[in-house]
Amino acid sequence: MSSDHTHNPGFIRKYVFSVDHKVIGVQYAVTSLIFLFFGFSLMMIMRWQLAYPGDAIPLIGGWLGQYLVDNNGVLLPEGYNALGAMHGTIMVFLGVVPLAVGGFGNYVMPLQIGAPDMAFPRLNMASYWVYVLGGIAMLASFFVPGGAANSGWTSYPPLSVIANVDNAHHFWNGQTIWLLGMVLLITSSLLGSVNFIVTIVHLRVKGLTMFRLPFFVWAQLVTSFLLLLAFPPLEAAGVLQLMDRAFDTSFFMPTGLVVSGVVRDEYAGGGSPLLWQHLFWFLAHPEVYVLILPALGIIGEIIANNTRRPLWGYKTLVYSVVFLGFMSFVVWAHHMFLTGMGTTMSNFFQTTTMIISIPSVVILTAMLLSLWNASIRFNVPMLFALSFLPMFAIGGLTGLPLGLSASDIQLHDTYYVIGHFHYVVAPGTIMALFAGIYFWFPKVTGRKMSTLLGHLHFWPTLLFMNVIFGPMLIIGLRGVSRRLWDQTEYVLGAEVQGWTVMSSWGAWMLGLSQLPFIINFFYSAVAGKKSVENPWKATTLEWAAPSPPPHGNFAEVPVVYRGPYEYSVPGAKEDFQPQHLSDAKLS
Amino acid sequence: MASSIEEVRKSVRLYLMVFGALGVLTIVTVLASSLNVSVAVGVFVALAIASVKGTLVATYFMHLLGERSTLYWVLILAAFFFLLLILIPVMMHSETVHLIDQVT
Amino acid sequence: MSSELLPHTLEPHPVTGMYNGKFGLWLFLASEVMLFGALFSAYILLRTHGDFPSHEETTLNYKIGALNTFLLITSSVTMVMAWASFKLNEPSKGKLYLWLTVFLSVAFLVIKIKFEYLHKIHHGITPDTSTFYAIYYCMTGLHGLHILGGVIVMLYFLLPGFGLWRKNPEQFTNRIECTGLYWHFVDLVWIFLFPVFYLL
Amino acid sequence: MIASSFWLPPNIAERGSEIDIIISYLHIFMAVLFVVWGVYFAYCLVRFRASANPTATYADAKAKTSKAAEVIVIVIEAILLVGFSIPVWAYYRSEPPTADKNPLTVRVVAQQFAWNIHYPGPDGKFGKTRPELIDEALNPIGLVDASEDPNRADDYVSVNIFHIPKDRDILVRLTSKDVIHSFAVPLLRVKQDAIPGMEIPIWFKATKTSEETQKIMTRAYAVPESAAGRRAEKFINRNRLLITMSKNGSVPAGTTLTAEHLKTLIADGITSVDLAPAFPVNIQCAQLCGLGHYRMKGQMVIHESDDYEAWFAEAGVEEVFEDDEEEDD
Ligand code: HEA
Ligand code: HEA
Ligand code: CUA
Ligand SMILES: [Cu+2]
Repeated sequence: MSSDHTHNPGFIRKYVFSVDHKVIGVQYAVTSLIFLFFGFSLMMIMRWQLAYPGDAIPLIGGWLGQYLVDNNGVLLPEGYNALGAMHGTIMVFLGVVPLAVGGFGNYVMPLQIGAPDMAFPRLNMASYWVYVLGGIAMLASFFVPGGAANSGWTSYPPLSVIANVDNAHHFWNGQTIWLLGMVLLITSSLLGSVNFIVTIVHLRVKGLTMFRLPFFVWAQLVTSFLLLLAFPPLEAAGVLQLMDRAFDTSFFMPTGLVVSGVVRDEYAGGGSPLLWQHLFWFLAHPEVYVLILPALGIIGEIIANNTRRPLWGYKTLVYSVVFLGFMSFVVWAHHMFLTGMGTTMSNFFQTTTMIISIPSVVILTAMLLSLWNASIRFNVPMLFALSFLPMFAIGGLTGLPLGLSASDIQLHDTYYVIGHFHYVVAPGTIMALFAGIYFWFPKVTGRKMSTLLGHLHFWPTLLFMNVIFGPMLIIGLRGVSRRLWDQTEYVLGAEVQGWTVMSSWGAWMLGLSQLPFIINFFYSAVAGKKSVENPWKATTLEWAAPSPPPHGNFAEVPVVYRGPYEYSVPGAKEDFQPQHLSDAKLS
Repeated sequence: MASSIEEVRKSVRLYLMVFGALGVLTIVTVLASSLNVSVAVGVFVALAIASVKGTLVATYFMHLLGERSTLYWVLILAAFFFLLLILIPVMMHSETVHLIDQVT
Repeated sequence: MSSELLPHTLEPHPVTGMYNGKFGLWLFLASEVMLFGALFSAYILLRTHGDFPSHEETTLNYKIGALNTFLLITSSVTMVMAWASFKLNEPSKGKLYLWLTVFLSVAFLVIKIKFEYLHKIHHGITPDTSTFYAIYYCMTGLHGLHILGGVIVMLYFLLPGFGLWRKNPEQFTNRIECTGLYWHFVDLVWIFLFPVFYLL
Repeated sequence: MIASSFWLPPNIAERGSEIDIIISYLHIFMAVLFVVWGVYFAYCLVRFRASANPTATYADAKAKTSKAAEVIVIVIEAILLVGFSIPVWAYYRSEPPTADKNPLTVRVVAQQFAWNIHYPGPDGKFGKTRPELIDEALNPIGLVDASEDPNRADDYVSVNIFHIPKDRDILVRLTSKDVIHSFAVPLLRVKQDAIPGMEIPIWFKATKTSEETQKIMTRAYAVPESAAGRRAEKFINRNRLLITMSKNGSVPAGTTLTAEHLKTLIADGITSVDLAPAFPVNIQCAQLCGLGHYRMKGQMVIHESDDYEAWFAEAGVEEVFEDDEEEDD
């Protein structure tokens, strides 16, 4: 590779088209945080319609444009569907994954293995910019005729294939752009995952064996394999759906469709709507573990650091994560129990689903056991990390009734599912991501975040997350379908409308509770208290580099002498033994 | 891995042999397909030959033979998921169709 | 920082036995396996459970297919010979073989497009004719794009990228090796596409 | 009644309770696990806070109990899976009602955004259908003419209202005209995706009539303060509420609530009335199917067996159901 960035690069080279993993990591993090907030805002709009069906959206109702609202500012049903589909897509593919993998992975992982950069720095830059392109495509789709994609984040055909097409026969409509955007996002993730795996396997410093890797790095490694092998099928599926839309092929279109009384014989027929679901869930189930594994990694780091003792059962944790990753490829059809599955397949998939819950139980148990005989410091990152445990437990446990095909008959596609997975991704993963931000902020900026604002952020966030998602479990048990513009249409929905109103208020309050964080984030970055190299007295390698680390990361290449979590070693002078200090230096 | 100059020189002859084998196998596939056998046998023969050819390409041209086990594990993983992805949808579909036939 | 300083850019890693680029490329190929795997899955599902025309009803010319198979196999050989030549420090021979590879693949593409796609389209056979042609156009088209990508990369190394040979022959040879791995994979995919579409 | 709104809705299907049992047992198991670990968690946070325990212990805590807990989790999951879920699923998926049970077979054809119920009539045979004959208003499922297929003569198609007899096995052959829908009747513990190009069978047996269900679903509602305004409007309109019992008799039980009634209630100073939905058994669409997904509602009317026969005898002649919402799409 060219050496043109050895001498002082210009501003653009340094901050925009940078190949430095740290700059790219920060770019990823900030971009994805903005997307997270945007995706959340879409949901705050939807929650108005859910709480007060048919009422004009206050304040912004008039601004949302003809594809989302009617003349009075009431959210249209198709607008509701578009916001829902885009909320799901944005949160998963533009928010959490880029933040957890692109942001934290890129910034922290090379530091933790003592590498000067990622194995392929320019590829890394390419990943980021392809991701940005995908994001721009998704945003642009709000403005094309017919508005954004509105067939759910799952985009099930035939609905998604016929969606928007007859809306003035535009090829450039929301669903097409959604597909193109997805292809870009998938490509970005693929490039990234290759880079991550090579970096982790090849660029570890001397002494850093695989079983001395911080848990976070293991989580990233497994995550990368999930991305590498699960994403391509969706890419293929995306191409097939694009062909169905553009060339009237019928990969997903069965023979004899009649839409609104019109026989759709432009499609040759003979396709299978379920094919899409297989290809989609082959990606999307591993994808949900992509959402949780980096979070578990972050939690592991923070818990070890703030309990001041080694993570309980490090090897068990590693094996569990690897097993979890493997199993996540063989459970996908538990999203398809009600597509007409027979007994053999359903037994296979409910069994694998029960099996996959075991490593999660083991991981959570290990984290909980790490608290025993600890000396727990309740700083802000730790608060977020601790709250993750019971929240993930609720989310994970509510996965079990969904995983048994018999109980899934009642719960499938109800708010119970929504409640289940939000407990894992929102009070779960999002809390973990917040924890990570508070934890590594001093490393990235050289400054600490305000503790007071941190508390003002943490407590209401934890409270309102539960106010939002707790009621959903109840609503779902009562039998209310998801994706309903107005649940009071149904007897069962009308009965529990009160819970829905409560959930909406929770969402808006949660929105308000993010203000302290946003202020904290920007204020502390420029004017926070200066931080030392290793403010948390941590052991892993990233804390051996200056804060913020310079280009090339380490003044001299570190050597690793021990495992990642040597806290409170009996007889040692200090209660932590950094990985890079030899025994001689420590005594 | 063929890395030393000597080894590379030796393998050049090997490449030409593999090339010959691939050519012959291509002709065999075409001929076999014109035989009058049942569809199942035809599919089996064609895919078997293709697999042999694929293996030749992978082992010799791509030097898979000389690689370490790390790579094998990655590829075995991919191959396993590949099979799963191919088999499960078909099996599930068959089962559903069976279910429908049972009742109607 | 310059990537020359990154470990294992050239020398193989003791555990994997590969340098970074090669390992990365193999990982990429693993993902390609899944990409084509999904499409093969689609093919099988459509064929076994949809209104899929029987082989007799389809009109692909297996002779053209066999010719193209032959071209690709040959290009795989010239590709591996190109790498061997660079490895043996015979750059002009290597270049020649690489040009041959480019030539063969362009021939493949021309035959594919002119005598198959355009010919078919001319006769009104397009992707929406039946699920067979849909998956045929899709898979061979995607394969064709892979070929095109390979050609572009090879042209890059033959023309502007050849400067690297003088600066760092080892790195250049490594890149040719990676290109080769990719190329053989594309060949391998075709080895399966050919019987699946033309013969069965 | 309030308590029940935390939990599953009433069950009116013969074997629905088997699903309920799985869900209940699972939740008890989940709750125990959560509470036990939660107590441990809370204890740790208090007991091992830095100020109470300034130095941590390096060695791993012994974990016999947690190992045991993990084993218990595995065992319980296995029991629920093998002992409960698999057999129940087998009933739902591979034990269709046999001919000697004389099931009522019905085709249900979903479309954006309605449910077409196709009864074969006394001959028990469905007439042929062809997509090109579909006419949204007159022939929603594209039945051929009786001259072409005599089986069609006694067929009857009803839109959005599904009459069935109680205590008889119902076999539904479910399909869709356009996109994927999902036929969900929470009270009957039934749900199945309706997939175009496939006709998937499901079966169930109701053990309560609509009227009986209505009784179960009676709930106390607060009467709004005035008879005008959105709240009052909603109060009246939602689900065609029916008064089954009113405290001082100012409105007779069994009437459908109107604005007039509401005025009477307010005038009489009544603040709370017991209401039940006119159509308690909704068919919901559980799969996103387009902009009208939320209002793809059908009604299940469950008769006593005799009443069902009587209804069917008249059905071909009389249009039994007009939806209160216009059928736009
Ligand atoms: C991060 C994301 C994430 C995670 C980790 C999970 C984890 C699990 N999920 Fe979830 N799931 C989703 C995201 C996730 N899911 C999403 C997004 C959907 C819906 C997609 C859509 O349809 O739009 C979904 C849907 C979904 C379905 C389909 C439902 C349906 O549509 O009908 C099913 C069914 O089997 C399922 C099962 C499971 C199971 C068994 C787990 C298991 O892995 C969980 C294992 C965990 C545990 C068992 C917890 C262990 C707890 C303890 C040990 C107690 C500790 C206690 C204290 C600390 C107090 N999930
Ligand atoms: C990772 C995934 C993820 C996450 C995090 C969330 C988060 C949230 N989701 Fe989402 N949701 C989905 C994925 C996700 N969701 C999916 C896949 C669906 C299904 C879609 C479909 O039906 O197709 C769905 C559907 C869905 C529904 C159901 C809609 C329906 O069925 O009709 C609802 C309803 O309330 C909802 C609500 C929320 C809320 C209130 C949050 C909140 O928890 C959000 C919290 C967010 C924050 C707290 C933002 C924090 C960021 C900042 C504060 C930025 C600061 C910026 C800087 C410093 C620069 N979601
Ligand atoms: Cu039909 Cu939703
Ligand atoms: Cu899943």
